[in-house]
Amino acid sequence: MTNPNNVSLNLSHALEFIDGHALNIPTITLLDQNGQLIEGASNVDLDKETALKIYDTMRFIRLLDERMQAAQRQGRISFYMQCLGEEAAVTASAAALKPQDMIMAQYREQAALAYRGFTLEQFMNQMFSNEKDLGKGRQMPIHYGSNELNYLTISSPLGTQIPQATGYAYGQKLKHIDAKTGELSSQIDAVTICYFGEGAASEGDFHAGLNMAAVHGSPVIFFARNNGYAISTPADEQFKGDGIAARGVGYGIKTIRVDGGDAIAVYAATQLARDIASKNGEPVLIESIAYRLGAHSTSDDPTGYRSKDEEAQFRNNCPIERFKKWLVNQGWLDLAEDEAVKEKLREDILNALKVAEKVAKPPLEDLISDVYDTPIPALQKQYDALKEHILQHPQAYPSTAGRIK
Amino acid sequence: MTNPNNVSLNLSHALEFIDGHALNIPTITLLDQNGQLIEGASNVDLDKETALKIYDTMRFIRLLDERMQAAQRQGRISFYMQCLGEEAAVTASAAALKPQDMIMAQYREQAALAYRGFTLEQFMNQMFSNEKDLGKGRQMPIHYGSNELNYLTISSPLGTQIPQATGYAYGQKLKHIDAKTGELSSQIDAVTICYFGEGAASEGDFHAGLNMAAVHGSPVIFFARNNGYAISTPADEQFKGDGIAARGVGYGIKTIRVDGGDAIAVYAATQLARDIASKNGEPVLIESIAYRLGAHSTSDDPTGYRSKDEEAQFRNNCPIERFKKWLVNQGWLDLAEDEAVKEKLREDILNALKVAEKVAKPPLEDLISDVYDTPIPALQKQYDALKEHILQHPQAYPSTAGRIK
Amino acid sequence: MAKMNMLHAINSALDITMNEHPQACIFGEDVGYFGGVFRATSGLQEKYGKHRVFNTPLTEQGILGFANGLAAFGAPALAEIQFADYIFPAFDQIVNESAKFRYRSGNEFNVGNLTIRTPYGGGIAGGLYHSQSPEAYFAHTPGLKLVVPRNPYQAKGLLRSCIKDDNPVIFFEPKRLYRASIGEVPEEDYTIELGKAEIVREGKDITLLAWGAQMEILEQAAEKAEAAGISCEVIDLRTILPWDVETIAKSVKKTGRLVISHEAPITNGFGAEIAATIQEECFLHLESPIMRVCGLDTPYPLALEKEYVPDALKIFAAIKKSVEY
Amino acid sequence: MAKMNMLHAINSALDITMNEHPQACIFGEDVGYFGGVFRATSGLQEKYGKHRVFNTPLTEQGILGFANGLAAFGAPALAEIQFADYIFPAFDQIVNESAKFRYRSGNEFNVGNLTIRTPYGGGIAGGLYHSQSPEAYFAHTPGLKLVVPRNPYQAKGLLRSCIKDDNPVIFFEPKRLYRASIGEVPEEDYTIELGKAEIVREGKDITLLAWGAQMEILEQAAEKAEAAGISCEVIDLRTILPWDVETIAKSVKKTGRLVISHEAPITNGFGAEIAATIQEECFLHLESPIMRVCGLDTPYPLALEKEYVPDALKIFAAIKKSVEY
Ligand SMILES: Cc1ncc(C[n+]2csc(CCOP(=O)(O)OP(=O)(O)O)c2C)c(N)n1
Ligand SMILES: Cc1ncc(C[n+]2csc(CCOP(=O)(O)OP(=O)(O)O)c2C)c(N)n1
Ligand SMILES: [Mg+2]
Ligand SMILES: [Mg+2]
Repeated sequence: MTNPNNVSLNLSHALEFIDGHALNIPTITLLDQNGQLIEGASNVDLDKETALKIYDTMRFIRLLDERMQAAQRQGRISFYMQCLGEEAAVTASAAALKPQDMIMAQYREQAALAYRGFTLEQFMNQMFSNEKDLGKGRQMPIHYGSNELNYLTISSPLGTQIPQATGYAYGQKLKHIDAKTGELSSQIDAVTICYFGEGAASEGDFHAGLNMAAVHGSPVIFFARNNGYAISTPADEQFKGDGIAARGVGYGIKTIRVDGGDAIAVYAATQLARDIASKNGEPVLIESIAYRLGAHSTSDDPTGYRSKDEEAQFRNNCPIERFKKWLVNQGWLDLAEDEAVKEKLREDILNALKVAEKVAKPPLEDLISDVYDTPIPALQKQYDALKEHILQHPQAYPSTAGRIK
Repeated sequence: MTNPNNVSLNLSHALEFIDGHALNIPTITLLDQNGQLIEGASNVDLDKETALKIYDTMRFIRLLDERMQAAQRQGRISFYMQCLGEEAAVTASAAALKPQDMIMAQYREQAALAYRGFTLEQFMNQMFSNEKDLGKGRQMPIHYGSNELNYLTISSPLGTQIPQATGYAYGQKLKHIDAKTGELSSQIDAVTICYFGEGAASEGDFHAGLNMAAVHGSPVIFFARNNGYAISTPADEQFKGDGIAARGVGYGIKTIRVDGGDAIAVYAATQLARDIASKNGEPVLIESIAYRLGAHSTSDDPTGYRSKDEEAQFRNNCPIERFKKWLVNQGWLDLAEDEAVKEKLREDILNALKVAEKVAKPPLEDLISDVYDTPIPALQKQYDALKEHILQHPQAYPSTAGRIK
Repeated sequence: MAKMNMLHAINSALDITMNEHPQACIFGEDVGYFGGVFRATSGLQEKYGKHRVFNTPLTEQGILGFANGLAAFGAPALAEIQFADYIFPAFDQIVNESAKFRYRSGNEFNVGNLTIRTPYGGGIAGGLYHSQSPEAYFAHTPGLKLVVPRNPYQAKGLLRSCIKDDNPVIFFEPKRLYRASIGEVPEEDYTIELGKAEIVREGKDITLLAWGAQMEILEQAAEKAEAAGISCEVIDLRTILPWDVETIAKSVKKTGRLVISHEAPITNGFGAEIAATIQEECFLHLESPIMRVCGLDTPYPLALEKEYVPDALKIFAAIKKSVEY
Repeated sequence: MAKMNMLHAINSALDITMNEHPQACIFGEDVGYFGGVFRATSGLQEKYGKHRVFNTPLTEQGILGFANGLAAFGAPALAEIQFADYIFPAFDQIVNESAKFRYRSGNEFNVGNLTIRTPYGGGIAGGLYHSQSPEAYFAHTPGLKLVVPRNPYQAKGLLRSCIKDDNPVIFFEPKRLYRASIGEVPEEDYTIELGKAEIVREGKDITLLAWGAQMEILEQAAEKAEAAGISCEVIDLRTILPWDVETIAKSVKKTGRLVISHEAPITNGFGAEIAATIQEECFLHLESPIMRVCGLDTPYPLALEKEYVPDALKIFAAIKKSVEY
């Protein structure tokens, strides 16, 4: 813009309001429910290896979700969250990234982490808060994180990762800025993807994060998972605009809406988004539309707030099935083999669960480590007193008393 | 929308991003710089009485601003903020309201308060923090408020009034809702206008306030004063979208951009906005484009961050002059008389200043009143001890010691 | 009288309020049709309509901004923050706005109609973001009142007082007790005065002070002490702001000893204020230093929750230490 | 050595940092071209470029969210909050995020690179929104460090330590002293250890403790006391978290008396924590109750600022009261 107010100034003399839904936002879908690419659809560059890895990941996550949901019901873990219905959105977007890209997720994006190579054992250790958990048993199940895999540890407060992604990506861009000109001097080698729900997008942090990313040119792919619900709150009690995509123009951010049940559309959109972000040093907004097929979490029962009819309507649009059909059509997947792999996976998961639940809880030291880089004196003193107390009452603190150093 | 995700679902198969500036936002202007209504402009219903009251208010505020800026330079008050260049935006929008409508302002909207009938003496008492100040001398100069005039007391933290306006207006709407149907049963008799700067619009509270107003149907007129600067920060370091108006569609809110130097356009737009808000029970967003001609405040010196050239470019577009020319064209204003009134006003202002600066500071009781409805015991105890201390050292606390009860 | 758990008692207080004021509104995340994630507002939307009991978008700062506005308008604003751990995005609206609304305007405006309800506290395997006890963060804020009930009877009577009080109040609900604590509660309306502590057990050797869910633990410790021949005076502070210095000081002057316990980290918790004030009020009567048995100075843990919490054993140890000082 | 005011000293610390780390960034409202409303970052954008010293949009939660992200990436993130009164919109990002980043991830990630600078305190006719001293709000938060300098020399050395420290730190700058406090400051780099209080005047009858701008007032009170024959040991706490219990306890064991002073409201201010801890550490040595001379429990006033503040007269009165107890 060339005026100090930084606005377009096309003068008009007719008193007319812009309608609250003035934008026409298409939803990109490339694959139909039968696994056929839609005629006239944009070309997509998805090779066999990547396609199969996407499929493997979705299949794994579905089985893991099923098993852990059950494990929670059995009282083996305290809490779980499935990503039923959103497997394609998360997996295919993660697949379109490079391994060095940072992933900042909300919590329902275990598929992205699995795609990156988080092991079954690592998943289990986190969920059982045992001493092998990378997070040292401090957070509720599903709050994964891995420095090695560039997957920022999940934080429960919603939306906080959004402006953080803006700052992190700014760091990724810094070394590509020519100190003299202040301009981008090369393509940014690592960018950030930031996932969040349509509910979390109501937080003030969303506004701050997107606006700052636009202003400072942070290479972030903002990936809004609009799955229709925030716990019990339906999307139409969350916003009145046209989804999250409509907000993109508010920030001057290039935006796209995709069918989140279509792995191919998601993959293609994210690939393009990464291209824009890394070449231009600017953010991109993707809104994925899928339906949260499961409960919010194991603490939730959706029959209290939505109809069986509505659920039934979406139950058959399984994103994994849709993609699987395409793979079969491509001749890349053998159904019998697929079944065998599933069977084996189910076993592996159960075995891993049984191993992890027997691993000891973290040692007492981990109560005070990592609060600071090194414990401050007051905390050390509290710890010493606690140790002494536990040694005097070992029976009351069975999981740590025997192992105190 | 008819889907759970609450979005339009016009499927497309072409991978294309919506541009960050996809909206075409006109700027409404009705009056040219010579005070002529532009040919073909929408009709406006502005009667002589209202027009003259708008003019009187702008004239008064300009003189008050000049005088108080000088008073600050003389060390008579500690702080001042002018609204130079934005007189029409604020005055004409306030004029389009009904007296029962609530005004929630940021701080640069003294003209709206003057329009409502805040007296010169009341302005002065606030700025001199004397015992007659309605705010009991607790806030810095220009933090006015009046229950009687439905003008919420200014609060320094930026943006906080935005979601508050949403809640207040929801209250105004409540009694018009039919308890059986949950629908609006009559036109809402009092609505809320909420003013804020383009800088404050970056706060998370802006996002929360506008989104909630849209969702809950609060009858608020959100009036964004885009004046190009937030202290030293130019609008292009504040946002990359097309002004604040572009955000309206993000929330599904009807939006209009007006030339903030054109009192008639502002008046007409606000009148229409009030109509929509009160009839539909929904918010409206107005973005006014004007240039902050003066410094941010008396603590600020804009020569440190913007060019004289830029300032000069806008100096001649005085919104008061523009409106005055129209009044003269209408035959509603006599120039000689206008000069005489100004002279008289200058005198009145100086006299009022001289009176107010001599009024005593608030009494000691006001240190602890209004923290709660009645002082809690700890505070009462602190106060009693303080009283005793002051009585022992009266010379150290000269403004209160002599008056302790 | 009826047997109620704490959720029912709270629901009943809200129900009475909604019935009393045609403009009272309940709002927050998931409080509408679903009745809240803990079901405290269950059935109320059905009864009072969607315009008076409603879900908000997911924004705590928005909820409190909206609440401040609605309260300033004059309607009882009953805002829920889903977990006290998530109250911090609303911190500015509470600490800079609600608390200072009346003062800064010289009483031209006020938000006395505001009541914030929020579940707090640990013991539910919730880890660092579903277990916090943030009362001390607010206790440094003149203009606010802070209240914590220990059982269903207290919950209903105190909540009704919070609502009727003409100041902004935060009502912290001990979520561990929501269903676990059951007791006789009148079905009709009643109030319990704010700002008054309650002596729940009289004793002579030492004073024990806590609030909310920690009261249960305190009583367990008092039992142990009793068994060891130490007579404990157990006090529920109930209101944290303004707090009842008089009752506590009187008790400590009698016993000469004080142990305070809270779940929140010890440093600058509200126990600090109590200790600081009481050492001054009771200086010549204290026979041992005032002791605090609190959470460690760490975020709330998960796997090591048992080790972290100020349990009855730790309180009993402090009692002995105090008595043997 | 050079004569510098506090703004110059801070500017110098920032300059050294920017020079040292090619990725260090300074950001906040108006810190860019203009150099900040107090001019603390003056000249730095010119020197290090718009990509490393820049204005942010007007959003404190965004500034801290951005800062947490940038620090997690590994770049020194030097965030400015224009007034400490406006830090509350960022409270969630600081208290729930910065403070818990390392802990919750098991040290997979951390924001040790984060330093928040913010001007605080009264005495400038700023009223309730340009005068607050919010240090106690943060002192209840394990994971944070909090530092307050009293003069230019301290400011530069402590700020450099904050930046080098591998934990998130809030550096509170006493804005009343920005230009008023002038002293000799080395032009080269140096640090002052965090977590250590400093005895600025030795004495034997009573210990006086404060931090930041309040140190000046404490010294005036000490002068008055000296004239009245009372020997004061005056201590600057300097670091509020983690605070130097040892030095304070040692002094109080020697003098038997303690007066603490801070500008913030008394209830649950950091003085409460100090009093609570010291009464326990020094129980058998205390000859009078620990006293606190602080702001009243009200928002910070404007017209009656003189009456409100803990001035030297009030401190002196407390000293006498303590000594005559
Ligand atoms: C700041 C904050 N407020 C409230 C919550 C409680 N909470 C957890 S998940 C959730 C709903 C989130 O919905 P959405 O963002 O749409 O994500 P989805 O669960 O649909 O994937 C809520 C309210 C929270 N974790 N953090
Ligand atoms: C929460 C908060 N942050 C920062 C400030 C300091 N501040 C006061 S005015 C201002 C600029 C506001 O600009 P804008 O909203 O555009 O309004 P204008 O001054 O242009 O009318 C700033 C940063 C504040 N008052 N509140
Ligand atoms: Mg959702
Ligand atoms: Mg502006």
